[in-house]
Amino acid sequence: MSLDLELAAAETVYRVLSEDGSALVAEPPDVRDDDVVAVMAEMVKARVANGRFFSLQRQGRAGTYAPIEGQEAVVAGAAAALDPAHDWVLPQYREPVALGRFGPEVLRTYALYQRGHPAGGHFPAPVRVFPVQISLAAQIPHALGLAWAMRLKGEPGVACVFFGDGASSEGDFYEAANFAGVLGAPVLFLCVNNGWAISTPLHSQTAATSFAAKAAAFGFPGVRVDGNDALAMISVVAAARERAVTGGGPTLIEAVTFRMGPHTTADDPKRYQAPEERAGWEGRDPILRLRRHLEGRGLWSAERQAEAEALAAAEIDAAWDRAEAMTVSPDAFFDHVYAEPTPRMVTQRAELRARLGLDPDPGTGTGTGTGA
Amino acid sequence: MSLDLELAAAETVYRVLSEDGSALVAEPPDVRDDDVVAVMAEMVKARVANGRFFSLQRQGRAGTYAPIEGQEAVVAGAAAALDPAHDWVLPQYREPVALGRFGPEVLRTYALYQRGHPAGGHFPAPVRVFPVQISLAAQIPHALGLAWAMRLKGEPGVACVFFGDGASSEGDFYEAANFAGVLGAPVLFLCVNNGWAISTPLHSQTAATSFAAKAAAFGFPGVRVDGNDALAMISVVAAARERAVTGGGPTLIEAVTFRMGPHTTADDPKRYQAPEERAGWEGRDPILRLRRHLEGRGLWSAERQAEAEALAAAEIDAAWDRAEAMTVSPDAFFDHVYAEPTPRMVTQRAELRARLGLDPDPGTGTGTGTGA
Amino acid sequence: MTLVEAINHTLHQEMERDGKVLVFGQDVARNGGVFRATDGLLDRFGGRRVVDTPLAEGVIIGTAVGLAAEGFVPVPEIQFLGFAWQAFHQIAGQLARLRYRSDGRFGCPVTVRAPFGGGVRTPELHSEALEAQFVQCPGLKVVLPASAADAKGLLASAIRDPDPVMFLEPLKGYRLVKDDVPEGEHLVPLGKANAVRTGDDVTLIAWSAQVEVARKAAAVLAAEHGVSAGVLDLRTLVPLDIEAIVAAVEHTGRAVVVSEAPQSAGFAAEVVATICEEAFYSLEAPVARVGGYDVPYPVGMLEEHYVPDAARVVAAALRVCGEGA
Amino acid sequence: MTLVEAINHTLHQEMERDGKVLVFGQDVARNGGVFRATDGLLDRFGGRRVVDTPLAEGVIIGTAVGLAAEGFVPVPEIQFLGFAWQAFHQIAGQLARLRYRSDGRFGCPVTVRAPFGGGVRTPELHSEALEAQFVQCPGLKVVLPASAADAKGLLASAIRDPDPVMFLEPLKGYRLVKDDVPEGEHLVPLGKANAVRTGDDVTLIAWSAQVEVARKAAAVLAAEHGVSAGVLDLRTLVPLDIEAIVAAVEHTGRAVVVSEAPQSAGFAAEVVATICEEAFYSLEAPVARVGGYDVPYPVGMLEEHYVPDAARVVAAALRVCGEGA
Ligand SMILES: Cc1ncc(C[n+]2csc(CCOP(=O)(O)OP(=O)(O)O)c2C)c(N)n1
Ligand SMILES: Cc1ncc(C[n+]2csc(CCOP(=O)(O)OP(=O)(O)O)c2C)c(N)n1
Ligand SMILES: [Mg+2]
Ligand SMILES: [Mg+2]
Repeated sequence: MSLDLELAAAETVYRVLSEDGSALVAEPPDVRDDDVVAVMAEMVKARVANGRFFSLQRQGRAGTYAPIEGQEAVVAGAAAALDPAHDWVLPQYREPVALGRFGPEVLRTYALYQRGHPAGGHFPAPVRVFPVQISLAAQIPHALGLAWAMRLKGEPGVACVFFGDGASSEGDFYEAANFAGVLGAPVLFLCVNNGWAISTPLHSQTAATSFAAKAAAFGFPGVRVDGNDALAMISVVAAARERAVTGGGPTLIEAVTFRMGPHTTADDPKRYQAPEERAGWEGRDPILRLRRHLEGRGLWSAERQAEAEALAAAEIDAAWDRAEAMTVSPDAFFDHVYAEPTPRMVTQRAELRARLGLDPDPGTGTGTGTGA
Repeated sequence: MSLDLELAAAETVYRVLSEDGSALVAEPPDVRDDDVVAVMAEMVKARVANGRFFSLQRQGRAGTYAPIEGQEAVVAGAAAALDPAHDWVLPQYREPVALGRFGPEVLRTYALYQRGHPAGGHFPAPVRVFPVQISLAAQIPHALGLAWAMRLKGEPGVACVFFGDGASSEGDFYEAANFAGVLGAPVLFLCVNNGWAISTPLHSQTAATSFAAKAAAFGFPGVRVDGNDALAMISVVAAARERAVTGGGPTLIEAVTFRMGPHTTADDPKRYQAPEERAGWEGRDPILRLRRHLEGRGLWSAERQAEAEALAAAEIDAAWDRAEAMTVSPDAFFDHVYAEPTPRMVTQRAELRARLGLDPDPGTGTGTGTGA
Repeated sequence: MTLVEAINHTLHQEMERDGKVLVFGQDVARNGGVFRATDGLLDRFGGRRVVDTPLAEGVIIGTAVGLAAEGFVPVPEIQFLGFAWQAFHQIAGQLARLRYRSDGRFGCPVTVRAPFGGGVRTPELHSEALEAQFVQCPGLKVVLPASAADAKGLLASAIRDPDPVMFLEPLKGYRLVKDDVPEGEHLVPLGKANAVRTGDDVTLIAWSAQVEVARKAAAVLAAEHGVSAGVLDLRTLVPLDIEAIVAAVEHTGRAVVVSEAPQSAGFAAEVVATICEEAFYSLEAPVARVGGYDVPYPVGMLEEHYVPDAARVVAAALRVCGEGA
Repeated sequence: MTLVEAINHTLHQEMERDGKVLVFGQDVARNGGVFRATDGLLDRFGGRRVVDTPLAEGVIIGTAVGLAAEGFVPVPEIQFLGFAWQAFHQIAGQLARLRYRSDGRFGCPVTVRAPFGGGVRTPELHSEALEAQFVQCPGLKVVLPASAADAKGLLASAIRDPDPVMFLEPLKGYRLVKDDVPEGEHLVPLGKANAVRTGDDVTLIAWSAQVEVARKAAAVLAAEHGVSAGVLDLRTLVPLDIEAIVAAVEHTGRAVVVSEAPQSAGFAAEVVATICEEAFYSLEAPVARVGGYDVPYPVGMLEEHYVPDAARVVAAALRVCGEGA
C-alpha cells in the first residue's frame, strides 16, 4: 500500500482520478479490474435506486427518503475496500442503497425500511451492517464497541462508521473518537462531508480547517479524500483498513463530496442553497468520472451501462415488490422490545388483539411475520 | 503583548520562570510588580485555605473537599490576567479558593458551599463567578453563552472556563469549543491538566499529543503553558484575553500542572498512583517558584510570607465562622426552584412546615435566610 | 391560523416586543425551521438574533443557560423532541437548576421549543411523547398547547416566564389544527387547565394532540351513547392545575386520562394518583388510562393502533360509566 | 456481607462464570471503583476485561451497545446515577432499542450499574432518584436491590438477562445494609416483588433504600400503634410485579407508597395508578404517597427532611388507616 496516512495532510484532498476522469493523478489502488467494475455497477445501482425511492415516496408508497445522488462513490468506494466477511459497516441513513458489496440483503432490507416495515432494521445475519441510524452520531460509539469486541476476540476486522459533516458536531463523535484513540481500536471514522446538514453549510458547522483536521484531537491520522473519486476512496479506505487491522489504530477519513439532491424528500434546498453551488458540482459527477476512466481502459461501455441500469432496476423492483408484499401483524410493535415481553405488555397486547378481533394468542410472532 | 498564540505550538510548554524560579527563560508578562505580589499572596492564601478545608472535613464540620495543592498558580495566575469588572470565570470545583481577585465574596461563598449551605452557590452580584459545577464539563457551554451574550451587548469581556483533563473527554467540551470556533466568541477554554482524573491517568484519557492540540478540531489556537509558573499563566491568559476581546476568537489553554493531593478528601491516591510520580513534582512547587523569583527581586521575604499566611488564616477563619453562624430554615430547599413555587410545592411546603412545627407561612424566605 | 402559523406569529411578536429574545437551533434561520415555525425571523430580526447552530443539542441548551444568565431570553429549538435526549444533562441538570444552584442569583428564562407526537409516519425518534421525563426535573415548567390560540397564548407566557419552559408542540397538529387566534396581545397563564367541553357523566383529561382525540370521543359519546363527557385540556403539566382536575372529577365522579406516552410511569399515572389523593371519595369508578403501549414508538406500518384514537377513548369511557353505577 | 461487598462478590462470580462479561467505566479498574464495588477485578481478570474509560458517559454506554452486538456481556458503571443524564440519548435511544431497531437481530445484554439516593451529604447530582425516567424508556429493565442478598441475586440475574438492565444501587446502603448472602449460585428473578413483611392493616410499598425506611415504619406501627403493616419491596420496576401489588392491597385494603424521587410523575404515581386500575374495589382509603418533594435534591444542610423517614411513613399509614374505616 503506497499511501502513507500519517503523511497525508488533512489540508490536501487525496485524489486518484482527474476531475474529468481522463487521467490518473496518483497511483491507482491495488485492486482487480473486476472489483473496480463492480464498484461502477454498484454506483449505477445506487443512482437508479435513488430515483426509484424518490418517486415511490412521491406516490405515497414509501416513506421520507434521503437521496444519495452525488455521494455514490463515497459509499461504494469505501465498501470495496472493506471485507464483508470481517468488517462491520454502520451507516447513517443515506448509505444503504450503495452497500451491495455487503450482500443483496442490504437493499432488500432497506426497501422494507422505506416501506415502514419493522423488518427494515433487520439486515439479516451474517450481513455485517448495522441498522440505519436516525439519532445523528449515535452509531459512532457503537462502531467503537464492535471494533473493541473484534480486537478482544482476535478477529481481523474493522468497524467503518459513516456520519455526516453535521453529525460530526455531536458529542458522540468526539467522545467515541477520543476513546478509540486511547484503545487504538480498529475503527474507520468516515465523515461524509457533503457540504450541508439540511440547510446548514459547512462554515456554520465548524471553523476547523477541515473535518480531517479534527483527528489531531484524538491522536490518530486524519485524511481528506475526494469523495467523488471512487478510486481515491478505495485507496484511502484500504490504507486505513490495513493500518487498523495491523494494530495501527483508527483513522478519520473525510470524504469531500456534495449532496446533489434535497436533504430528503421533505426538503427544498431552494430556500437556503444558491443554485450556483450545486451547478459547480455538476461536472464532478462521481459516476461519470469513473465511467470515463473505465471506458478509456475498455472496461465499460454504453452497453455495459445500459445493462447495469437494467439489472439495477430489476433488483430494485424485486426488492420493492417483496417489501410491498410483506405484511405485518398490526400488533407487531410488541415484538422484539424484550426477549420476553413484560407482564404488562402481555396484557396490553391481549387487549389490543381483542380490540382488533385477532386471536388472543400472538404466538411467537415476530415483526417479520405475515399477519395474525 | 509579545506572545503570539498562533505561533505557540501545542507541543511545547510555555514557561517564563525556570523550574527553580531562579531565572527568566522568556519575557515576563507586562504587569505591575504589585500585581505579581498579589498573585503570590493569593497563592499563599489558597494553600492555607486548602489545609483548612481539609481539616474541617476531617473534623466532620465541612463536606467533601477537592484540594487545590499544587495548582494554585493556574488559577491565581489566570485570574490576574482577567478583568473582574468585565470577565466571567466559570470554575469546575477546585478553583474557588484561589479566585480572590474576583472579590473577597468568593471565598466567603465557597465556605458556605463547603458547609453544605444553599447560599454556597450564590457568588453575589456583581462578582462575575459562576457556581461550582459538579457535572463535569457542563459549565463549558455556559461559558460560550456568556461570551456570546457579551459580544451581542458589545461588552469588552471574556468568559474563562476552567475544566480538568478528565472533563475534556465529555461531549460538552467538544460541542462548546466547536460552536465557539464558529461564533468566534470570546471564550478562554482553560484545561487544567493535573495529570489525573481521580484514578485515571492522562494516557487513559486521550491519545492526543496534548490537550492543547485538540484546538485543531475547532479552528482556533491551542497553547500549552506551565501551570506551575504563575508568570507564564499570566502571559498566556493575557494574550488569549487580548485576542478574544479584539475579535480574534477563542483560545484553548492547557495548563500543565499536577494534583499534589488526593482527588478529594474521600480519595486515596496510594491505590493508583506511584509515589515517585508525586515526588517528581515536589521540586516544582508553584508557590516556591514564584517566591524565589520575587525574593530575588526584593519583592518578597520570609516576613512577607509569614504575614501573608497570617492574613490568609484570618480571612479563612472569618469566612468559616460566618458560614458556621449562618443558619437556614430546614425547608429552604423549596426556595429558588422557580421564581414562584408551583401550587403543589406550596402544599408540600406547608405540610413540611406543619410537621416541623413551623409557622405555616414560609414568608418570602430565601435559602440564605436565618431560619423560620 | 394553523398551530404552526400561530407559533411563527407569536415568535415574531415576542421578538418585536423584547429585543432580548433570541431564536437559535438547527435550521431555524436560513431554512425557517423544518416546519417553518421560524420562517421570516431571520429576514426580520437579522443574523444576530436568529442563528443556525451546529448540529449539537447539548450546546444549544448549554449556551441558552449562559445567555440567560447575562439577561437574554433564549428560545432555542430542538428539531424533534427525541433529540432532546442528547441535551438531557443540560436540560435536567443545568437549565432546570441554574436558579437553584445559584441560590436565586440567576434566573433561566429560556423556552425550549420542540415538536413531538405520532400519527404522521416520521422516522424513528421524531414522535416519542417524553413529557413525563421532563416533569421529573424540578425547575422546569412543561407546557403543551393543543390549539392554535393556546399555542400563541402559552408561548407568549412561556417566553415571558422567568423560568425555563419545555414548550412541546404537537407535530401532527402543526397544520391540522386550525382555529381563531387573537391578533394582538394574548396571554394564557401557565398553570390553568382549559375546560374544553363540560360534561356531567365523565371527565376526559388530556393534553397536546390527545385533546382533539378526547374531543372527538366526547362528541361520539354524546351522539351515540347519550353520555355527557367533559374534556379538560391540562395545557401545562408543571405547574399542574390540580384544582381544575379535582373540580371536574368531583362533578362527574368518573374520569379517563388520555395520553400518547407509554403507559408505565407516563404522566397519566400522575393524573390518576393526584385524583386518587384529592378526589378519592368522589370517584364512582376507577380512573381509566388510555395511552400508548409500553414499547418504543413504532415504525410507519405499525403506527395506526399505537396512538390512542377516539374509539379507544369511547370504549374506556363507557367502561368507566358502566362501573360502580 | 455489606451490600457493596455483595456487588463486588457477584461481579467476581459472574466474570468467573462467563468470560464474555466485561466491566468498564470511570475508575473501576486501578481504583476498584470509588466505592470499591469493582475492587480486585483488575487483578483477577486483567486489563482486557476490566477497563478504566475516559470521562465520558455517552461513549461508555455507546460502546457497551457495540460490544453486546458482538456477543459480549458488558457491565458498565456510571459513577453516580445523576451522570447517566450525559448518556441519556445512548441509554434511552440506543441501549434500550437495539433489539427493537434491529427487529430482533441483536440483543443488548448490558447491565448498567449506578449508585443513587440521598442521606449521605454528597455533592450535587450524586443523590437524585431518577428511576421513573428510565421506566419511561421501553426496552430497559429497571432493577433496584434493597438488601445485600438481593443485590447478589438480582445482579446475577441482570447480567444473565438478554436485555439491558439499569441496575440502581442504594448509595446509602452500600455499607449500612448488611445481611446474609448465599455463597454459591443465587439468582433472584427479575419481576418478582418481595414480601419483606406481611401485615393485615396496610401495605407499605417501596424499593431500594426506602424498603428499610418502610420496614422501620412497620416496626413502629406494630409496636406503638397496634397497626399491622406489610412491606412489599418491588425490587424491579420493569418488569413490575403487578400481581404481588394487587394481592397485597386486596389483603389490606390500604396502601402507602414510599419513594425518594420528587413526587410529580415519580414511579410512586405509577404504583398508585396501577392499584387504582387493578384493585380499586378493594381500597378502603386513598393510597398515600410519601416521597421527595418537587425540588432538586437539596444540599447537605437541607437533606434531613427531604428524604422520607419512618416517622413520615408512620404518619401516612395512620392517616390511611384512620380513613374510610
Ligand atoms: C441527534 C439528531 N439531531 C437532529 C436531527 C435532525 N436531522 C436529521 S438529518 C440532519 C442533518 C444531518 O446532516 P449531516 O450529518 O451532514 O448528514 P447529511 O444529511 O448531510 O447526509 C438533522 C439536523 C437528528 N436526526 N438527530
Ligand atoms: C459528568 C460527570 N461524570 C463523572 C463525575 C465524577 N467525577 C467527579 S471528579 C471526577 C474526575 C475529574 O477529573 P478532572 O476533570 O481531570 O478534574 P480534577 O479532579 O483532576 O481537577 C469524576 C470522574 C462527575 N462529577 N461528573
Ligand atoms: Mg452533510
Ligand atoms: Mg485532572
